[in-house]
Formats: sequence, structure tokens, C-alpha cells
Amino acid sequence: MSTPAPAVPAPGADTEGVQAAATAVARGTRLPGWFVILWRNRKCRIGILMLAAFVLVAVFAPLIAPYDPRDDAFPTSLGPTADHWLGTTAQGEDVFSQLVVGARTSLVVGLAAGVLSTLIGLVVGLTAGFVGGWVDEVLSFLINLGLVVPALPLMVTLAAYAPVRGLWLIIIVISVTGWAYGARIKRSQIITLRTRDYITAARFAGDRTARIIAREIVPNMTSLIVVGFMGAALGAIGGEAGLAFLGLGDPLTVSWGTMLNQASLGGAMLTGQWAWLIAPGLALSLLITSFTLINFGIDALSNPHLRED
Amino acid sequence: MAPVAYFVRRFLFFLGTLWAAVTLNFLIPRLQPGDPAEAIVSRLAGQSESIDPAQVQAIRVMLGTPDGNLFDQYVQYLGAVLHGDFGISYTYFPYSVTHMIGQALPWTVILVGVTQIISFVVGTLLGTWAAYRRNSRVDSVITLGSTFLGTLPFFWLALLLVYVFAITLRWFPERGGYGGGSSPGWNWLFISDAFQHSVLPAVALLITGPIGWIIGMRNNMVQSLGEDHTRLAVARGLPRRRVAITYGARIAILPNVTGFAIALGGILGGTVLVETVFNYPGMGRLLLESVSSRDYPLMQAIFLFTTIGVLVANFLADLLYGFLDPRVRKVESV
Amino acid sequence: MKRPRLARIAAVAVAVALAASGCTGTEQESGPGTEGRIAYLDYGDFGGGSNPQANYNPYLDASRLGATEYVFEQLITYDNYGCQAKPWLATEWNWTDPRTLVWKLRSGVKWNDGKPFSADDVTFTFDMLKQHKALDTKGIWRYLSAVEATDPQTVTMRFTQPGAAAFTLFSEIKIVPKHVWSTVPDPVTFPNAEKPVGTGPFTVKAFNPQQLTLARNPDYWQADKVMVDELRFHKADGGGQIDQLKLSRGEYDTNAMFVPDIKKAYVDRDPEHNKYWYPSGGSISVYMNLTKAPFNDTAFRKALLPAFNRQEIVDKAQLGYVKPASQTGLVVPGQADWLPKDIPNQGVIAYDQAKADADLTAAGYPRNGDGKRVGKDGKPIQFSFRVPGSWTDWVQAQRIIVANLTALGFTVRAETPTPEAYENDRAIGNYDMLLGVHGGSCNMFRNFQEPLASDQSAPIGKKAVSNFVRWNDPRTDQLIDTLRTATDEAAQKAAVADLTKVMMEQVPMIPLWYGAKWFQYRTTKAVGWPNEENPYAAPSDNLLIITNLKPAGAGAK
Amino acid sequence: MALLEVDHLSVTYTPRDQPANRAVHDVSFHISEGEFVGLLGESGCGKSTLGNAVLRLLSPPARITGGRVTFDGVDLTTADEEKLRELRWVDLSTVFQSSMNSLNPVIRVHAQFADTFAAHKVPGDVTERATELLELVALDRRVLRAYPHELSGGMKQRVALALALALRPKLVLLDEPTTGLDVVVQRGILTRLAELRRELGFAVLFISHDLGTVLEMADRVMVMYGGEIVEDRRAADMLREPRHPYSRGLLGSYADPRLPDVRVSYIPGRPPDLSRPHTGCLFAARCPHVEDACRTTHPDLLPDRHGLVRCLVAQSDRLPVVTLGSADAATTLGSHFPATGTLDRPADAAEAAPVLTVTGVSKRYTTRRGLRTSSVEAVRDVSFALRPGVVTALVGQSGSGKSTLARIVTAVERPTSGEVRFTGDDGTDVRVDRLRGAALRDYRRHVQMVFQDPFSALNPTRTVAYALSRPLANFAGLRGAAARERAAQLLESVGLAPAGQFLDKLPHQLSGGQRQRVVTARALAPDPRVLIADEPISMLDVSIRAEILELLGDLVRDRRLAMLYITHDLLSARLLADEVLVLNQGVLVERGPTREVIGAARDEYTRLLLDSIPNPFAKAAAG
Repeated sequence: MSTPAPAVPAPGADTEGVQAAATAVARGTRLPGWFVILWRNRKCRIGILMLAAFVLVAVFAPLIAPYDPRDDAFPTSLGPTADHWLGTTAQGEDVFSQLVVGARTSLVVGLAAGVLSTLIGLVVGLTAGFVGGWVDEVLSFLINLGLVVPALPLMVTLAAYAPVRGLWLIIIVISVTGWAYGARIKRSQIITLRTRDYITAARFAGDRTARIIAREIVPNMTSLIVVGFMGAALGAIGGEAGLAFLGLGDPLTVSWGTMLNQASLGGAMLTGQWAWLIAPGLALSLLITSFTLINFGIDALSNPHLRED
Repeated sequence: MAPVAYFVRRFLFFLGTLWAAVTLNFLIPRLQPGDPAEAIVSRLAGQSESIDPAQVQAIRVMLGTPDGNLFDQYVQYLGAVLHGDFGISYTYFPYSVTHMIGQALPWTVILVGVTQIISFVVGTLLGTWAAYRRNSRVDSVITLGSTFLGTLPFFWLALLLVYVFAITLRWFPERGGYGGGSSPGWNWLFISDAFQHSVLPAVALLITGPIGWIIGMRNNMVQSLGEDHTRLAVARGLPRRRVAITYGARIAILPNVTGFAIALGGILGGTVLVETVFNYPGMGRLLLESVSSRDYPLMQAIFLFTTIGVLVANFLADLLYGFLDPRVRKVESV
Repeated sequence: MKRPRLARIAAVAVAVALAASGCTGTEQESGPGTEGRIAYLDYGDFGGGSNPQANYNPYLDASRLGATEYVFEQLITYDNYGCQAKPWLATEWNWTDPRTLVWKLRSGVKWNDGKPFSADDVTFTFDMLKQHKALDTKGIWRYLSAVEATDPQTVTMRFTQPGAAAFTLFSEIKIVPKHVWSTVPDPVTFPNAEKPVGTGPFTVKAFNPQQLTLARNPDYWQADKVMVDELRFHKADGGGQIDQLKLSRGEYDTNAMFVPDIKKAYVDRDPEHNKYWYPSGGSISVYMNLTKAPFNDTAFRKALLPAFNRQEIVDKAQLGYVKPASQTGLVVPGQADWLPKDIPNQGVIAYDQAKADADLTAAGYPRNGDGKRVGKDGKPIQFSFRVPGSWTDWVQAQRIIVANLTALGFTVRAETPTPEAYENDRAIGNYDMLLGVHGGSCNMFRNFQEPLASDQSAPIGKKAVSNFVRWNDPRTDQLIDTLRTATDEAAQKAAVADLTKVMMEQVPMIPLWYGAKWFQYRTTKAVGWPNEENPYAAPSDNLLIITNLKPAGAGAK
Repeated sequence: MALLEVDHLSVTYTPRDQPANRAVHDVSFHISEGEFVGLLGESGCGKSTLGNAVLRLLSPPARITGGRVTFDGVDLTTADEEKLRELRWVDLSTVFQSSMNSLNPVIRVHAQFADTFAAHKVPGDVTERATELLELVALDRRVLRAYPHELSGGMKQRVALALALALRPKLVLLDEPTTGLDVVVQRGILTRLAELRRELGFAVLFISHDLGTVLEMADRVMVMYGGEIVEDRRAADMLREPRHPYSRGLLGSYADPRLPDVRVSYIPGRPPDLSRPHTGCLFAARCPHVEDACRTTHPDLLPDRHGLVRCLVAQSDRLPVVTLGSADAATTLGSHFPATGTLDRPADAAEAAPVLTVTGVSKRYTTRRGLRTSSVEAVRDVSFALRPGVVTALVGQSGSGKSTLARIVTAVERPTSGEVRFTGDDGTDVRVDRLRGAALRDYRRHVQMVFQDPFSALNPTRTVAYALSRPLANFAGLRGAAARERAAQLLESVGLAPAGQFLDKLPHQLSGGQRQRVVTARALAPDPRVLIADEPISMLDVSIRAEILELLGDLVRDRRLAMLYITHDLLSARLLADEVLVLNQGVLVERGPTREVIGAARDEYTRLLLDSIPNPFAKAAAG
């Protein structure tokens, strides 16, 4: 899949600076500092607004969707009409309602797989980077393994072989195949951070390793973690769509990927139902675009060279 | 010497990963529920037909059952893999897995290889241009445009291409690598036919292909143009282009080159989505088919093949990086 | 952005030029072929996976190409719709006793390499299947004990037990030439890729993975009935969308594929010529795990009969292409002859929620205060209902079924495993309720033996061969045994009638709808396709169809 | 006409997220042919920005908002790209501060020379010319074949210098050319620079915060403060009588450690925030001579005694007169600022029982490179003792093993051989080199560190109160309000009063000096017996170094701490330490009471270190 490489700051990027700047900016407002900084970036602001729109649609999907997305009581294979803005499927379901509810799936997958793979990446990366020694050797090997194993074939294989087909399976498959990149970045970041004097100082202050990682290091990696999360979420959304499109998704869930799969199988091209074909893909691109735009902002933050002047 | 250590380390990693991939490959099918023979019969029958137990039995005999305990099987498997023997495909029985890969590989390598190279060249040039004209209109157009294009799910893009150019306009064939009338071989009819069939998939790959390279190149180069040595080069009165190329692009391209080497390795796996949409007879489609029809030998071989491709590419990329970037030879990366 | 656009434009330009110069031109003017025959017909997929390899070994079911259907022939053919055996390579057959079957072979049949066909070829074929179990995909040697050539035109087969039940299998076993196959070191791995030698109406003319072309065999023993010079099979794509498109454009003379909204997508494009006929196949039924309560209670199962809205499933999930299934286990109306006359509405049970509700309550499964249906233990009845997740029409049927059951106060979990996990769990009995397929063939013995015979079952946890519901009833076994050994039709019909009663009264499973056999055809070039008015063959009976086709406009209809 | 003329130049940074910052404001000066001009100032005063503006190398968000730069009659601010390119390097070259990054890392040194020659169409054999140039800076021709990363920092800077001289420019702009290099190396390069300038006769604009070096090298010195030039005067005159209080303060922070009585001063407070509007003199807040007018009237840079000065007090001649030229110039100069001198040594110091004893400690590092292993002996057979109330300075250049010793003493690392013993107040005796786990944590209660870089020693995301609360919680069991109260006391004890102002601040809201005080307070929190101070002032601005030294000195005296003071800077050792250990390549080459070691060094290496200290006063005394 050629989702663009997630914009992640290069190892050793100025994540502490971001943190400091964020804290500085936050003074006087009740909003978190990172948000204020992101908000000031034009691209990022557009991205945040777009994402917010998607989130709203997802949250209020039942109110927005005119029909139950699975209600197949309508005439089949309709083009756009006043009652069915985007037409109906070959089974007689309302495409627009599916589109609205599909936003939920994509966001849930993005959120869950993003969190999951970020967590895996964080734990592995932190452990490898901070503990060092043979633990690092082993974990680094795993990370590199995770990086070189071709992801989509692995995803396809795993998804095809799992005994139960469900949204969680998709989420897990995506997380399992997608954590390594974040882990590598986090590892190199922590290697930079662990030599900082304040880490030594924390040891001298009698703090234990776990506390040092949690209270001294992780806060300084927030922007990295956020970027990693966004990248993972973005990959997960695309991955879910791809798997669903290949027919490896969860057929019980309405998602943009399954919609495209259904549109492809259900003869949307044949019956000329362009709306059925275009709407889910477009929604997907817009969602991914919103993530990418936000990532631009975060990237610019942590990489001073990329800051907009 | 440091470079030797670097390469030795990379090589050990290469071997370790290879072993892990082979082992994983061995284990995955064995951890699966279900019987390939049943899978084959039920696929033949279709979901709405009852399956014939006699047929299942016959196919089970045809496929044979592995001998010995898991460890013996593992040893046998390793031995066979070392000899390049991946067994006989279930779906294409009695054709060997190697034969099937041999059929699919050229399609993928040519289609994906050519588009990758074009994408890389175009992407790198555009990225360089955008960084060179940083914050100009050109930069915004390239950056934002490629961001948007890059987020388009490309299987969807492929579907639209089929819809518009093949179905509606009928400019190009809708699917496949060649038509039914030509016979594969080195004849003009076939080559032109194959070319025509490759246009839409190639376009689909080329629309989204360069984006990663554009963004990567631009960001790297903006960074390297901000470095002190670039500023010093400007101060030294070097012509702007010279600075951009030797001091900006020369350094910025390094990660891209290794990325490209890795991407080339990924070619072997084909592009599952595009090949599926266009029904292109390459490795990606073969993989998907082998997975969905439980053709373990074929699936294992493709997966192994792909992994080896990526691994070799990674290894070569590391060597290349060591060659291109003198700094790496001294300082261990990763 | 200039470069890629230029590159694309250039690519498009070159390709357009190529298209204009007709480099790919495979189109050929359609028109009468030689001697008033049809020049060629375009057929659909020819099997062999997405990247088919030349393989004309008729016994390699999983990988052979569809050409084997036309190159090789069997002793008999079956009209699988009307279940009539037709003489083919054998002109006569005779049960000299329940364990001995004597075939009289057709004379004057030649292999397409000019060698004569004889009883030796038949015995060679069957002996080869005996020797190589992997080739015996019909399991004929479960029944046979010996095959002998009595004389060049006569073959005698001996069975280990009364063999009537195996008779239909002979319509599926292709006879191969001894003079070719006896030289093959291992027939199991023999792809027979070069000029396959058979007795059939066509020979392989050309093959590439996109297209398989068969040419009429002029020396065919009934060459006068074959009015088509060439058959062109076209590789289908995975999704089927493009094939649907080609079908709707009239690029296929016949095909067998699923088309959503066939009327709009196909028939309406050319109502005069575009036709379809979807005869019924096997029954798709609700399988209940009979080892578990409450499914082990006959009264409970019987009460469920009117619980399912079969018509809605047919209309919604199956797009109206199929028919609701008869509870008898038979395919109606095709097998209506076998039905006892006293079964109302041919055993198709109407949806009646109120009746189901009342029957369940009467059977001792009332609703509790919350409206939940409770079991005999007083607890709400909960169970799962599975279908394979990727079979979307079944998933849709699942929704209707679950809704029907929920309306009756059951708590049903809809689960969608992968097909493999599904089939595995079904085989080992690890389920509550799911869908299964059974019956539909012309072999009444198999229709009932496979789903119901206790020897096809297994304890929970072990793989059952085909009796997945674990129906274990001595009387059923006895009836099945009768069916197996009965050589005369009256005895068979009596046994089938009793078995349909078992289905109706004891409800081992609940058939909902019939699987459809997809079949589209076009009458611009050829006529004489089987259809509802003239159901002389099932759509899969290729040899019967090809020998019935006539050029369009030649008067025949 | 002057070679370089800068006319009312202003540079403003306009970042998107922050208010605009006028880094350079209305600066005018000129440099004549062959003149060596120094530009002095603390970090953030705008000197590098000015340098970049002169070279027209400013990159967004910085831009020139006013004024002109004329070089050899060409207006650089408006010259077109090509004109500028022709002029660059041929007439005007530069050496940047960061020798690490100023050479293209992926091409060989030879290619960088070749590029330069090619860009200006210099005919002839590149290798030959480059070799000559390298010889100028005392480098072997083999360097040509090397990649930058294969060279040491000093070599790289020499290459940069050779490159700067490649086209025989009329003016070389040196922006902190030796900062970050080792003192001895620094000395070598500067000496060579001075010789070359005499030979080749180019003009130099030398930008540095290192007053000693600038005064020693330059003909004329300009002092920058808050984006403005506050004084511009011949170096000799500046030494004799600086006319701006800020210049005086800076000079006061210097002294020759070899003198019998050494006293330095510091400038309290911090530089102005240039993103805010100011009225009056920018230095007023820190000036000891401030008058009412200073707070309302912004002074102009006006001629004053053969130079220029921007000070109302000086211009109206109300500045106390100092006439110098004597060796103890600094003493008098800084007299108006708080001063710090040699510590009074407690009488019983030498006799007190040692708290920490290092005996015969060696440390060998083994590095594996591929199949070969190589080992470096970082420290060899070192013995010393730390006593309560005594500051022991460990002096040496970088790589001498100072930091390794610090790590061994703090039990961050274990010695290869030898032992480190700690004797507690209660007489307990601990083998430090064998500690682990809980015992190690317990030991750290007694031995704490003050770090070199106050910017890195405090977690940017944690408040001062948090930083102080950790040792209090871990060692003293104080939590909540009790910890906060104690933290406040600690802050006040390091001079951060009122503590309430600082407790909830984040590190970036503090100045460097304040941070270093917080770091010190944190080290004091567990009430340790031993304090290890690893170059605690080297990252601080010159004007406030003495302030921190004074704090450390007071702490040692008041709390009877044993302190190991690690430094490369003999002046600070002279000010703070009671005894000095000189470390060279892991071996202690000289030790003894500070005054003896520095005043009469016996070891050659110690003398080399002493000679490397820039000494403007020597020149002043000579001239």
C-alpha cells in the first residue's frame, strides 16, 4: 500500500523543544498547549476541522443517517434520488446511511489500531532503548523483523487465517503488522533522551527506572507518540479499507472498505451507480487527508526546519 | 575495521530474519484449522452445493500427508527450501510452485518495477524542485497536491480508472495482463497487447507512487538546505543550483535511495490491491488466490519469496548506504 | 507535476495508437460457420484458478480446465434436472443381479487421434482409478470390486454390495484412452497438456491463460449433432464485475455466474435474446446441533418450522433468483415425482410467526416475563448462529433468520467465522445453529445418506463425514439402506417417501431455500439452450447441451 | 573608504508563533582593510545574527528590516544573487562556529576545495592549491582525501579556515571559530590565525563571547548588548578604560589565575527580552551606575575618548574613572559589580578526615569493532581524597579522563581496578565501587551532582517544584506541603528568593544561571556530604559565571561539603578550589594547593594549560 510514509520526526528531533514550547503557549488558555500550537498551523487547522467533522458525523451517525444502513427494504440498485441521496445498493440498502455509519468504523479502527500499535511500539521501543544490552539486541531484531516483513501480504495471510472474522480481528491484525515503525522511532528517541543529564539527575534523586521512564521520559516524547499514533491510525484506516475491499473484512460491519467491496461485487459499475462507487473512496481520502494535514503540523513542530515561516 | 563490523552485523541480521521468516512460514499453515482438501472441494462446489466426501478423500490422497513429527517435518522443510523445492501447488496441481511463480513474476517485476523506477525518479525530482523553491507556489502545489493524491486509496483510484477508461470510454482493456487472442511470447502482437493491458494499472501505480518520494525528498532536502554546511556553501559563492544539488539533494537523497532499494525488493510481492482490481497475472494476485484457496505450498513460497526479496533489498540497501554515506561506515545507524 | 502528466499522456497516446491499429484485434466477424454451423460461441470461465495452466487430466478436479468436459466422455450422461440417464459411450446397461452391471459399448466411436475406442479403454480407466485413489474423486471403488472386458464391446462390473446407489456416478467418470495413459508414469501428476486425446465432440485448439479455444471434432460419433465449430472460453476475473459487464454487453453466448439484479443488468439490455434460467440445486438448511438442548427435542424443532421467513430470504438475500425449499429434502418441482402425494404444498412451509410462537409454547418453551423464550430449565434460550463471513448472501440470510428467531424471544448471537473455521466447526459439531447444504443430486441415496445416515456422523469433537447435525435414527438408517440396494424404482420411491416423512415429522434439519444453478444464455447465435419450458438438461450438463444447440434462425426454437 | 560599512542595520525575527524579535537594532560600524575587529557579547545579544546579515545569509524568519551593508562599494543588501555570488569568498569569506557541521559530510575535503575553486573559475591544479592552503593551517595533505567525519574537531576547523582563505579574501568573518574546541587546540588555531593575518593582511570580523580571546587578538573591539553596539573602541583602549558599564562588567569577569590575588566580578540579572518594547537604556536594569535618565532616555552611540559608547552616564562623564594598564586591572574594573575572590580556607580543612577516598583507581574501556577489540585506558592509577569543607579541583583538557573519574566516584561506573571508599558521618565505611541496588541509592543520598549543562539537567516538562520534590520524597520522605516548604527553603538557600516565584516555573522560563541554581538546589536536597560539580559554569555566559562559583563556594563553606570541582578552566579552579589535581591522559600529573600549582606549575602539561588561557591583560601590560 502506498500510503505516504507517516510524517514522523527524525530520531533525535527536538521533541523536548516541542514540549517546552507547548507548555509555554498553553499558559493563559485552558486548552492543552500542543493543541494551541497545532491550531496555529494553517494546514493543521484545516486537518483538525476536517477530522472534527468526521468525528461529529461518526458520533451522531444514527441521527444523521436517514435509514438503518442494513435496512434493505428499498428498491435495489437505485441511482441518486431525493430519498436516497447516493442511491441504494444491490441489496436495497441506503448508500448514504452506510456512508455515514461507515465513518464510525473507520474512526474506531483508526483509534483502536492506532492506540494498540502505538502501545506495542511504545512498550517495545521504550524497553529496548532504555534497558539496552541483550534485551535491546533481541527487541531490535524483532523491530527490524517487523519492519522488513511485507505488511500487506502478512495482513492478508493473517486475516484469511484467523478463525473469527470481526472488526477486532482487523484491528489486531493491523496493529500486529504496524507497530514496528513506531517502535524504532521511539527506541532511537529514548536512546537520545536517556543520556540527558536530567535522567541521570533523576537517578541521583533516587527515582526508580519505571518512574523515570513514566515521568521523565514519556512526557518528553508526547509529540512523537502523537505523531506515531496519527501515522498508525492513518495506516490502520487505509489497511482496514484495503482488507475489506479484498473481502477480508468483517462483513457484519458497515465500513467504507466493505462498501467499496460491495459496490465492486454488486455491479455498481454495471448499473452506472457512480455515487456508490465514489462516495466511500472520497470519504476515505478526506479522512486520511485530515490525518495527514494534522501530521504535517506536528511534524513541523518537532522539526524546526519544516516550520512554516 | 568498522565497515566490516557493520556489514557483518547486517549480514547476521539478514540470516536471522531469513530463518525467522522460513520458520514462520513453516508454522503458519500448520497452526491453521481446516483441511486443504476440504477447502479445495468446497471452493469447487461453491457455497450452495453440498460437498462430496469421496472427492475430498481423493484430493486428500492427491495432496499427500506430511511424514513424521513436527520437528522432522521442519527439518524436511528446511532441506527442501534450501534446495529451492517448494513442492507442488494445490490449486494448480500438478504444476510446481516454482513454475507458478515463474509465470507470475515477470508480470509483476515489469509492471511494478517500471512504475517504481518512474515514481522514484519523478518523485525525487519533484521533491527536489519543491525544496529548491521552498515556500513558493510550486512548493505548495507539489506538496499539497501530492498530499491529497497520496491519500487517495489507490485500489479505489484503480476502480475509478477501470470505470472511466475501460468501461465507459473503452479506451483500454478492463483486466488481465493480455488478451485471449495473443499468445504469450516475444512477438509484437503479444507485447503491444501486454502494453495496452498494463497502461491502466501502471497509471494507478504512477498516480500514487511518487508521493512518498516527493515528500521524503522535499523534507530531507529542506533539512539539508538548512544545515550549516549548505549555508557555508552559499557563503562560498557556489552557484545556487550547485548548492542545491551537491549540498542539498546529494545528502537528502540518501534515505530515499535506500528506501528505493527496499521498495524494489518489495516488488516481488507484487501489489495485491492493484493486481486484484485489474486481475493482473502477477504475484500479488497469486498470493491472494493462494491464501484464499489455502494453497499452502504456493502461499508459503510467495511469502518467503517476498520476504527474501525485501530482506535482500534491505541488505543491499544497507550496503549501498554504507557506500553512499561515508558517515555510516563509522557510526552504526539504527 | 509536469513530468508524470506528460508521461501519462504519452502512455495513453501510445496505447490509443495501438488500439487504433488493431494490434489486439481478436474479434472475428460472427456469422455462419462452415456448412451452416455456428462459427463460434463465447463461453464463460474455464476453471483452473486465476492463472490457469494447461491441464486436461479429467480427474484432477481442482486444477483441470473446463475443456475436459468436451474432450472426454462417460459411459452415460445424466439429465441432472429431470434425473434421466442417457446412453452415451455405453448404449445399454443391464443389472444382471444387484451386484453385477453389464455395459454394452457404442460401436464406431473413435478417439480423436483416430484410434478406436474399446472395452479395454474402459477397464483401463477403472483399473487406473482403483490403483490411484487420488484420481477416484467419485469414490466409485467404494462400491466396485472388479471391472472386466467381456468382449471389445462389453464391460462387466462387479460390486461389493448391491450397487444401484452407485449408478449415477458413472455419468461423472470420464473414460480415457489406454494407448495414451498406459504410457504415463504417474497419471496423478499428468497434466495431459499436449493435445489431449478423448472421444468427445471437441478438441483443444489453443490455450492461453486468458482464453481457451476448442475446435469441433469432425470425427465425433455424433458429429452431426454438433452445430458449433468453435467454443471460446474466457477467463473470468475474481470479482466478477467485468464479467457481468461483458455479459450485459452480450459478449458471452452463455455463462454461469452470479449477477446482481439480472433483469436490469442483463435481460433488459436485449430482452429478445438475453435469457436466464436458474434451476434449483441442493437445499440450504438450518442445521441444529442435535446433541444439544433444546435442539435435541423433536417438538422444539418441529415448532420452528414456520418460524423462518423463507420468502424474505429468497427475495432479499437471494435476490429472488431461487425458490423456498421443501421440508422434504427433495428439490421441487424437479423431483416432485418422488414426493408422497399427501404432503401439502410440496412440503414448502409458509412463514407463520404466530404459529411458531404458539407451537413453541405448546412444546414447553414459553416466553418469560421479559418476553424471552425459556428452555425446559426455565432459563432464557441463548445460542449462536453462524455463517461464513465472506459469503455475503448467507450473511444477509443470517440477518433475516436471526431477526425471525429474535422475534420469537430467542437470544441469538450472529457469528461470522471464516469459511474454513466454519466448515471445521460444522464437521466436528462445535456449533449451536448454522447453515448446511444437502441433496439436490439425482442420486436419491446420496441425497439422504450424506446428511442423515448415522455412518456419516461422528461423535462431537470428531469430524463427521457429512452428517453434521448428528442425526442418529435406526429407522432412517434402515430406509437409507433400502434405498441403496433397491434396484427398482418403486422400491426406491417408497423409501424416499418414508424419508421425506422423517424430514417432515422429525425435522433433522430445516431446509430454507434451494441453491441456484446460475445459467445465462443468449439466442443471437445459438438456440436450443435448456430452460424452464424445455428443461431437457441441467445447465451443467455440457454434453447434452452442446448436442442440442442449433444455429439461430435455423428454425429450431 | 572602509572595506565594510554597516549602516543603521536592523534585523528582525518574525516567527509565526511568537512575537517579533528585533535581534539587531540600528547597528552601524565599519571595518577598514586589514583591520582585525572583534565583536563581543553574551549569547542572544545578536552578534551572530549581525554576522549572518553582513554575509546576507539570514534565513527566514529573520530578515533585514532596515539599513545597508556596503562591502567594497557594493550594497550587499540589494545586490542581486549573481553579483553577490561573485563577491562571496573572493572578497568576503567566513568560518562558522560549528566545525562539526560546516563541511559537507558526504564529499571529501578535496571536493569542497574543488567546488570553491570551480565556483569562482580559479584556474590551476586543485590539489596543489589545496595542499598549499592546508599547509597554511598546518595540516597534512592527506586530509584532502578524508571525509569530514574522519577529522577531529580541531582539524575540521583548520580545514574551514584554510577554505576561508582559499581565494585570499579581503575580509574573513569568524563566528565563534574556536568555541567548543579544547583550550589547547583553541590556542593553536588562534595563534595560527594571528600569524596568517600578519602574512596575508586580510581584515577580520571576529565574533565571540570570549572576551579574553577577542581582546588579545583584535585591533578594535565592539561590544554588543541587546542587539545594539554599546561600545566600539580600540582593544588597547578598551583594556585600559572601558567606558560602558557592561564592558566593564565583562572585563571584570576575567583575571589572570596566576596572580597572587585573583578577584572576578559578575553582572547580576539577565539580558533584556527583545520582543518587548523598551524605553531607556537596555542595560539599565543591571547597571550599577544607573541614573533616572537611563530609564527613560535611550542613549545613542556617541564618540567618547577615541571610541564610541552608548551610555548616558559615560557621555556625561559621571562614570567613575579607572585608569589601568596594570596587571590587576580586573580587580579594579569589576569593583562596581558584586565580586568573588579566593575563598577563605577553613583552618581545619586539611586536617579533617576524608569523606571519600579514591585509591589506585584505573578504568579501561574495551570497544569491540568487528572482529577486533581495542581498549583505551581512560584513567590510570588515580588516588585522591575529598574532605569536608574542601573544594578539590580536577583539571584537564577534554579526553583527559575527568568525566570518567566523576562517573566512578558517583558509582555510575565501576573502576577496572582500585577502590573508592565513602565514610559516612556515623563512621560507616562503604566500598562505592561495589554498590548496587538499594545500597547504591542510599549512597547517592550522600553524593550528589551538579551538571555541566543546566539546559539538559532539568526536564523541560517538569516544574522546579517537581524536580526538587523527587529527592525530598525519595531520601527525606517529604511529600506534599512539607516537600514544597522544604523546596522553597532550598531555593532560597541557592539565592532564588522569593522561592514562591520559582517553584511553579518550568526550566525554559528561567535564565541559565537560575537553572544552574535550581540544579544545585536539587543536589542539596538530600543534604549530601559530597558534591560533584562537573564543569558547572562552562555553559554559562561569562558575566554570570562568577555568580555560580560564589554560590558553590558559599555552600561548601556553610555546609562543610566535600566538593570535587571538575573543570578545564584554571581561572575558576583558582577561584574556587583549595587544592588542584591536574589530569593528563588519565594520569594525575600534578597536585597540590591551588595557589602553588597554578602560581608555580612544575609539570609541563600544567604549564601548557596555563598558557592556553587567553590573557588580554598580558597584552595590555605589554602594550
